[in-house]
Amino acid sequence: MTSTDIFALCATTLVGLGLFGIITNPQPLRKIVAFNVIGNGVFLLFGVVAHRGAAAGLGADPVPQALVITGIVVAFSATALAVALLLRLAKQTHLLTLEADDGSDGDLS
Amino acid sequence: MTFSLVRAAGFFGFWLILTGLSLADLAVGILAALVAMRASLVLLPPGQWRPRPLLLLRMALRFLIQSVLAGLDVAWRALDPRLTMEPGFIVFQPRSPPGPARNAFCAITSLLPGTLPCEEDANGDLLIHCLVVSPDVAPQLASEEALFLQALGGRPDHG
Amino acid sequence: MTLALDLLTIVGVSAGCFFFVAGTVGLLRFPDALTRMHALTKADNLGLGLIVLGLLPQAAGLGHALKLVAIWLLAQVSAAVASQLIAGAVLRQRSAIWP
Amino acid sequence: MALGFDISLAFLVVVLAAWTIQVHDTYSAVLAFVVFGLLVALIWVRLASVDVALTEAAIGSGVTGALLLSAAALLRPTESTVAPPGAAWCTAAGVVCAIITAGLGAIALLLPDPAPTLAPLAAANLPQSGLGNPVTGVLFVYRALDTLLEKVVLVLALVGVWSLAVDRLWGGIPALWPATCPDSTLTFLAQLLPSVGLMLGIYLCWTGADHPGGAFQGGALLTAMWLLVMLAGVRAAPATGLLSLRLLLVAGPTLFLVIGLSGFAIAGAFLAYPPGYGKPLIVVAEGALTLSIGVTLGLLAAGPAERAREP
Repeated sequence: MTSTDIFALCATTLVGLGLFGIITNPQPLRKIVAFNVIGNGVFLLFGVVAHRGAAAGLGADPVPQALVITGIVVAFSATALAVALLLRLAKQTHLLTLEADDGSDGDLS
Repeated sequence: MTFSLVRAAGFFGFWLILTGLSLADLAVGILAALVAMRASLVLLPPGQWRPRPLLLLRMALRFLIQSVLAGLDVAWRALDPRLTMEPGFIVFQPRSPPGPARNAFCAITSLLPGTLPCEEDANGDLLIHCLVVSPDVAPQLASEEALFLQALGGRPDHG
Repeated sequence: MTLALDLLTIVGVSAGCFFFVAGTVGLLRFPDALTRMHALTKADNLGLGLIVLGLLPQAAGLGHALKLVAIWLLAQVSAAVASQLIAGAVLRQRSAIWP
Repeated sequence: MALGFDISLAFLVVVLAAWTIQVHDTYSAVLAFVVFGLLVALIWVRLASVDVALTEAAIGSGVTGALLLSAAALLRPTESTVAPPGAAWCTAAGVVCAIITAGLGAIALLLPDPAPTLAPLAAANLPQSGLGNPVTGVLFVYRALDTLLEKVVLVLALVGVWSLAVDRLWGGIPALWPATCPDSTLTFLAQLLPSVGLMLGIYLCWTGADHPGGAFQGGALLTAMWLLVMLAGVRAAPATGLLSLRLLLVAGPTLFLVIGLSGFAIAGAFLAYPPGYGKPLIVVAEGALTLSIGVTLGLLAAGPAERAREP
């Protein structure tokens, strides 16, 4: 068992935990946080692959690293958009679920 | 003018700490120092303070010793099985005018032994949380503040 | 000479860690949020200072040493401000519960 | 010794992730997520990816954390209205997630040995670009199109966020809750720190050509300083309709695109750099991108307009 293997297992556990959070937590904001936990797990898997590909005097393969940097920034913009949508939803309906409502519309002013 | 130059020189010194001495970095460093100086002048316009370098140095040294004492004090209390303390609040009337000087003094106070400023009430008095409440705290803070104002070069009776 | 410098590093970093542990013990043992803020800011500030002091002899040149000191100063400013913000928030919460 | 450290680090990260998912209070969950992000950044350092570690600490933990914290505070009153799912449902989900974790784990442990790698190729071609940091090399030379498109994604996300404003507030001012006390130590921090942060941002961008750092990390630092100034109430948030602000937003991507298109004329391909001019062109593009990224991330965190513009 090397350090890289430990981190690989850590990354897969994060994916599982995040997925569990997305499925079981009814609050949308918690789903967004869980989505970020999954994202971190996937990025770490990339990191493990990069570290296994260390060669030519580089500590890790730079290509997956560059992809992860791009990924972190895109994950942030997705999170920001999701949070903005959520806040607008909460303002519009004064409710906070993604369940189908009973047909009565919220205040749409 | 000289004030801006002193700030710019300070920022440039910080740049040298970051990059070390190399010719290629210097041009960017000067640019960065000018940008930082502009930002700092916009955010914190120079006041009527005339800082005295020697007194500032003495205060920094005093502050260093005080913060070591503060750490020792807290560590001793945390590890002492009897957990001796009498926490509570005191009200302190600062003599420094509201604004950067008072805020800076609050920041310093929070690292001195046993004191933690919490909030400012409507009269401008500071509510300070103490690990051990005693009548000595307020005069001690007052003398620290006098030193601080002296080092900044302002008149203590101001405001 | 190297031995003396290494010794300084070992002593400095160990003492720094000791204060971090003491701060954490305070965080766990102190009775309320405000007293815990005392423990965290003051003990951790000294702990970080001692670790930086211990690492100074290992720095490659003056630039690196000054960088370490700059880290300590920035951490100190943020600790001072953050502790007051938290203390203020605690007080506002208290006065909301017991006006 | 190192293995022991790694095991405890991975364990802590997993515990924090579980806490983030399971704790009842959303605010605590987000706080745990911020700490989690910082520890993940430490894992990145252990995986010899310092550039990623900086990005994760600044954006993945810092700016995302600020955004989620403000959302959690705003949504707190509505929190108790939601009923959790039943135990059977949770157990089923837990079993499915455990199977997925186990499968992924097996795949991750059985990856081919020796691992396929592009590192030698990247290292061999790096001197041509004049850069010293292979990650910046990949971002701005080999995968420059990805980097360009990513900037476009950032701007598009911002357009999406802005379009959530009520019609009559279009072009108005984002609602950043101002500081609770008008003149406090927070004000002092917001007056003192930004100039130092600006220098560090410029430094990170500049040093990114040869050392860990770059446009994203530098830009995120600028964002942090800007958010600090706005939250402390030292300077108000800008109206989203300001022309100068919008020009700043697109300055980086546009300059990058112009450099890319001029590649057709001077080097024979899109996003190609003429020999010997690679590094200066990349540094110029990175400088503009840092500014644009800083502004875009800040506005993404600030959210849609909620106050009308003063006439």
